Amino acid sequence: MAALVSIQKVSKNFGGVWALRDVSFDIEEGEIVGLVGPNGAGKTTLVKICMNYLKPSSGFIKYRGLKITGLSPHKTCKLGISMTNQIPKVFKRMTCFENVLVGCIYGAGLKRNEAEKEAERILNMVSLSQKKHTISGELTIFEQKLLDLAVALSTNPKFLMLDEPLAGSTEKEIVQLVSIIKKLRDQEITILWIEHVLSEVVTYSDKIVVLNEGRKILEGKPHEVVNDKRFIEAYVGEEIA
Amino acid sequence: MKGWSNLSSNRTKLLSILLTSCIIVVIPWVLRGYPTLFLLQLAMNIAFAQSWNLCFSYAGLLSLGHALFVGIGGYSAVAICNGGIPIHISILVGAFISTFFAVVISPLFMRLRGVYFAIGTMILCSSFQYWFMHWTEAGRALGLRLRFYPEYSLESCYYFSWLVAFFATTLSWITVRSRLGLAARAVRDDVDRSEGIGVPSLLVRTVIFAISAFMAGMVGGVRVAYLLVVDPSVFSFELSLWATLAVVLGGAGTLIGPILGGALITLLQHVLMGLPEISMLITGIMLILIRLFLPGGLVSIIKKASLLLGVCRRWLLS
Amino acid sequence: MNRDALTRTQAIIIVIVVVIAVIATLIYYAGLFGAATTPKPTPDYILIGGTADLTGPNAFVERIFVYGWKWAVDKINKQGGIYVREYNKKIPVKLIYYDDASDMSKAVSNMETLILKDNVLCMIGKMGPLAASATIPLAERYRVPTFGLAYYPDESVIKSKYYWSQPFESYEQHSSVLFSAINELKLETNRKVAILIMEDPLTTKFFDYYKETAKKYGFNIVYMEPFTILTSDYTVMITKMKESDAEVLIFLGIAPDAVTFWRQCKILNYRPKIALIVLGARTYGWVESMGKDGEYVCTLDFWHPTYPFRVAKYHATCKELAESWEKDTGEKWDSSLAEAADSIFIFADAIEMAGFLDREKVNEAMARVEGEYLSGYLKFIDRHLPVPDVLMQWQGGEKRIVWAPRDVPISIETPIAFPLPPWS
Amino acid sequence: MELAGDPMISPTLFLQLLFNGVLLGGLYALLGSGLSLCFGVMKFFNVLHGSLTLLSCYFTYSIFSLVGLDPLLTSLILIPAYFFLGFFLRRYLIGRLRTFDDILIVGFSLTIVLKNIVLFIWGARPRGVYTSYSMLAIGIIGDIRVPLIYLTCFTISLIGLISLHLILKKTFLGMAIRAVAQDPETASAFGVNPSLIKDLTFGISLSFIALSGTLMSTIYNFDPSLEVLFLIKAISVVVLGGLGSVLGTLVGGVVLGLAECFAGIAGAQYQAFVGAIIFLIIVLIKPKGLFGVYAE
Repeated sequence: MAALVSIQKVSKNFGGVWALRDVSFDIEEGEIVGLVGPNGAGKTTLVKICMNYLKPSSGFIKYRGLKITGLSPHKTCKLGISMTNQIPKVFKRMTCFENVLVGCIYGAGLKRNEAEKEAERILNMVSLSQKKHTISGELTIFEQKLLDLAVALSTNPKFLMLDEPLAGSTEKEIVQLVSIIKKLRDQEITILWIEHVLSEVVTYSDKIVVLNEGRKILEGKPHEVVNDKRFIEAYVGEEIA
Repeated sequence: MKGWSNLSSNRTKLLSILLTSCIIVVIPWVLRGYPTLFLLQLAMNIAFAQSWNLCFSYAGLLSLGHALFVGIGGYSAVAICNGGIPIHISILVGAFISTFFAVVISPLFMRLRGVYFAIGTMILCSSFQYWFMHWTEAGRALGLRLRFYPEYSLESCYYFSWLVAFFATTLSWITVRSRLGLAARAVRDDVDRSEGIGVPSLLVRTVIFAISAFMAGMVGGVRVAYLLVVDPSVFSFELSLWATLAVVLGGAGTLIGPILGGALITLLQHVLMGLPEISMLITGIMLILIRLFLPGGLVSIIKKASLLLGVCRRWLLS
Repeated sequence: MNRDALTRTQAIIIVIVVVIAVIATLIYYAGLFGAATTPKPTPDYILIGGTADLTGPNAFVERIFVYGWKWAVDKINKQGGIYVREYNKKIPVKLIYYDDASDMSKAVSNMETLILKDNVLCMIGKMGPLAASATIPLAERYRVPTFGLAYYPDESVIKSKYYWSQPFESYEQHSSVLFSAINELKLETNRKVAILIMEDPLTTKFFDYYKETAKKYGFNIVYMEPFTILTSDYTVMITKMKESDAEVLIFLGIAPDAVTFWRQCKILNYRPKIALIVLGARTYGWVESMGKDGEYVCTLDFWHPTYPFRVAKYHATCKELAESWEKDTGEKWDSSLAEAADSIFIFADAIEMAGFLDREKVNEAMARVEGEYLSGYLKFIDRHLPVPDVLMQWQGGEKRIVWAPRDVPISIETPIAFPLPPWS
Repeated sequence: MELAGDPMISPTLFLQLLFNGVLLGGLYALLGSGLSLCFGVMKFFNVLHGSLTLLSCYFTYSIFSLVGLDPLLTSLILIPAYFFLGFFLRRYLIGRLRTFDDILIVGFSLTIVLKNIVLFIWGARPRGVYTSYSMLAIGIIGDIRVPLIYLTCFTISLIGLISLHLILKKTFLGMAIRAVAQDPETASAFGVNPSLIKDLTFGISLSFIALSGTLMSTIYNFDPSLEVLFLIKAISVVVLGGLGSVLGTLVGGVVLGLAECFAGIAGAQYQAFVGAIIFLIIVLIKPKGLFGVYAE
């Protein structure tokens, strides 16, 4: 069976600087794929290209065998693709419930009353039901992060991209987030997990892809990757710099 | 809206709406003359403010050229009515023409964000003013005059404009509560994110813009029915500005806000009439003061009043 | 239902309170306005309502208007007011005016407020340039005699029943003054005329009138263009005028445009033999903005403080009006003063002739008004009061009459300076 | 009109228009530069721009008619005065406004107040500043004549724009301004106080308004209703040239000036219209391309 998502020779040029260069890899259905790499490696750019926020300079992305590059983001979303953001992006002047409701209605295409039930369920899952009627701009950063995840989930995704979900969280918060991600895996959502911090990704992912300076330098099982020389160079090199 | 929800249940809400409608219907019979005139202008201001509010508060479209749709609605209504069509239908058709126009310009203008949209609409509106000044068929600077309108009276205009004000408020209410309104607010808060969760943002904004243009077009029609003439000054920046001031002073993002704001603006205009040389100066100062000392708009007073009412109620019940 | 919901009893209480409040308000207002609409046995004042642009683009002219009104009202009240036969005594006049900022909808709103709230006897106002379209229906509907402003002849004014035009020029006379002055004074020109006219509701008709009068007086229009108010560059127009060798120049535009235009004429070294700048050079702002370069430019006007006319009944003279204005404001006289003061005097005469404070009767009496006023001997023709323009020229920083039609009984002391000397 | 003469233009006229357009353009660029700076750095759409320009015209007029001081020297007084006005206005009023609504409502209300203050103090009569050199012209190449005042204004505008450019590129203040324009948070990490920089920027922006108002007053007659026109012209310049650079503003101004002058060929009534048309075309074709920030 073909891969769920197939990234094929994607390059992106920002005014002369190559953010991505010929990146290709596949993501199988049900997998958690970790995408790691130092700062400025082009991870977020890749996610934005997958979501069609950005147009790749060359190359394309296939989803379930269909080329999706060039669609508008809302159509991409309807196919079952969704993402969270590194800096949480929520609808700041709406309540948490409304935030999720939009996705349920427009992303998942549910009727109003079904959507309301679904929204309750999702908020429950990220344990935000207490804050249901709070204006989301008034939440703490961590709560906004959870809400961002909830909004991403509200569209009933089959393929979810998490952009550095753990960055800047306390240990307790990390535990909570990881438990949610585990739940998602149980729901058979395919996940592309982008992270700068390694330990959790290595523990939970089925495969790891390493980007450095816009190029894919490694792909493989987590433990093989971590022990690879090139990988260490990429990370250590960064620390020295 | 929020301010109302704890003030009253649905039943009292319905009752108060019914009561208001009754009063509005009765007023021209009881109070002839000036109060009718005052309330007529109030209704027009409310309707236009509602139109602007829908655009700004619920879709984040800051239009500083909203008079454009008033103008197009007005000119179309006159042109159609002069062709022998009854005024009511002309107003409706005029409103549809301005809706159509809004839809046509949307794909181009929706690409502009924030202040750029504001500047774009402002300049578009003033170019329309120039254009109509030099358009011979549109009567150039003299504008068009409603030639055939035998059933004209202050009262008929009064009912017309209240009808439009009610219509605009109801339409806003329905829109805001619908899934379209939900999506529009999401687009307002974050265009990219809303796209990412499946909201067709261009479509949503276009539809909201079109609905708003429809209301503004109706206002244009009613304005013509009242003034009997439309001229290029209908596109003036001041007209758009008054809607902005009314909404923001009343309380943007609520349905009751534009009503209060429209009332305030009309009241200010009429109260200060007696000081013609400095009325605008005082108006300006008043607007700044209201803004500084009542940042939430007039709606915040209602909210406070409703809190007080809640306290009283609890005290009564205990 | 949530716990905040009102009970039925509370709802009923609220409704009852609201109803009582509304009824109380209704009764209060009904009493107030009911009283206002029934005529009082002996009114303290005769109310005249006005609307003028005090803050908008025409504020400059219309503020002068308001001064003229007030001055005339003062003059009348100094004599105890207007004699009204109905009460067999003199009743003073009170003027109520509102600001319309040259906005048509505001002007209409003001007038309707004046009628409905202040219950004025008659109305006055320049009504912006839209007199014909928006305010006439209003005057007709409420049957209020209204004094507006329109060039003679204006079809819609002629057709109306309650709308009257204030003392103002007629299109034909206005557009023929320069031509007949050139002919009568036997000034040597090549009879080629260049005309620039601003786009404005009141002035668009001049295109046709100038074409007609030029033909009638034997002139050849070689260049004629409309322009928009606040144009910043006239190079193309001036060059074309120069190229077409026009020795007679007519420029019809407001002050900012006229100043820009005339400065650019100098810069481009275009010097016609005679230049008529109609609106822009009418006021004393012209010399302030132009200095010596504004000298010898001609302009049209229908009034001058040296006019010998007076309103004997109220002891009002032209000189006094101009002096009073100059004393109060520190600015130079303007013909709008006479226009405005005359309107009030004419109303006063109409009210006195009617003998009743009744709109219909005053309106009927208006048609019979005739006599000597500050701008001359006035009589309604087709509901207009056309006043003849005279040709004035800027000489030594003053506006002097250099030519007047034969039927205007004034003496001309200054000869016209012709041709324009070359640019200094 | 059928009497408008032949539509062809002679080479002399063409060159004359070219000169006038470019010279006028310099002045427009100066008018736009204040708005561009304000907009680019503070993301603040200064709706007071027109009113403040008008106010500067009136100050020049008053100083000229009361003291007889040359308008060009008056600018030396007005520039620092406006700088402090801007600094304190931003510090104590505009800087305190948090939301967009606030800025909008207070801004527009202030324009109403300012306009009426002008009306109150100076009345509604159109005013003009007439100096001995107001109407001199220099003849160059045949019939082409360049007004001295245009030339002076253009030169001063150019000096103003160049000094703005130098301030932005060469001084520490300029670097700080550009840093704040790009990213206020990062700038504050480097010890720059973004609020102070914004106050200063607003002050600079206002001093350019003062200068352009002074120059405008020597060329045009003005009355209190002109504020909207000034605002619209400034906006047109900014949008035409983009917010990217001082050079962009100059280009925008010149394009507007040329367009206005050459529109006279089609007919005088199109002149006021042409700026708006060009604006709309550019906005519609390239909505993002022309809007940069004070980057690089």
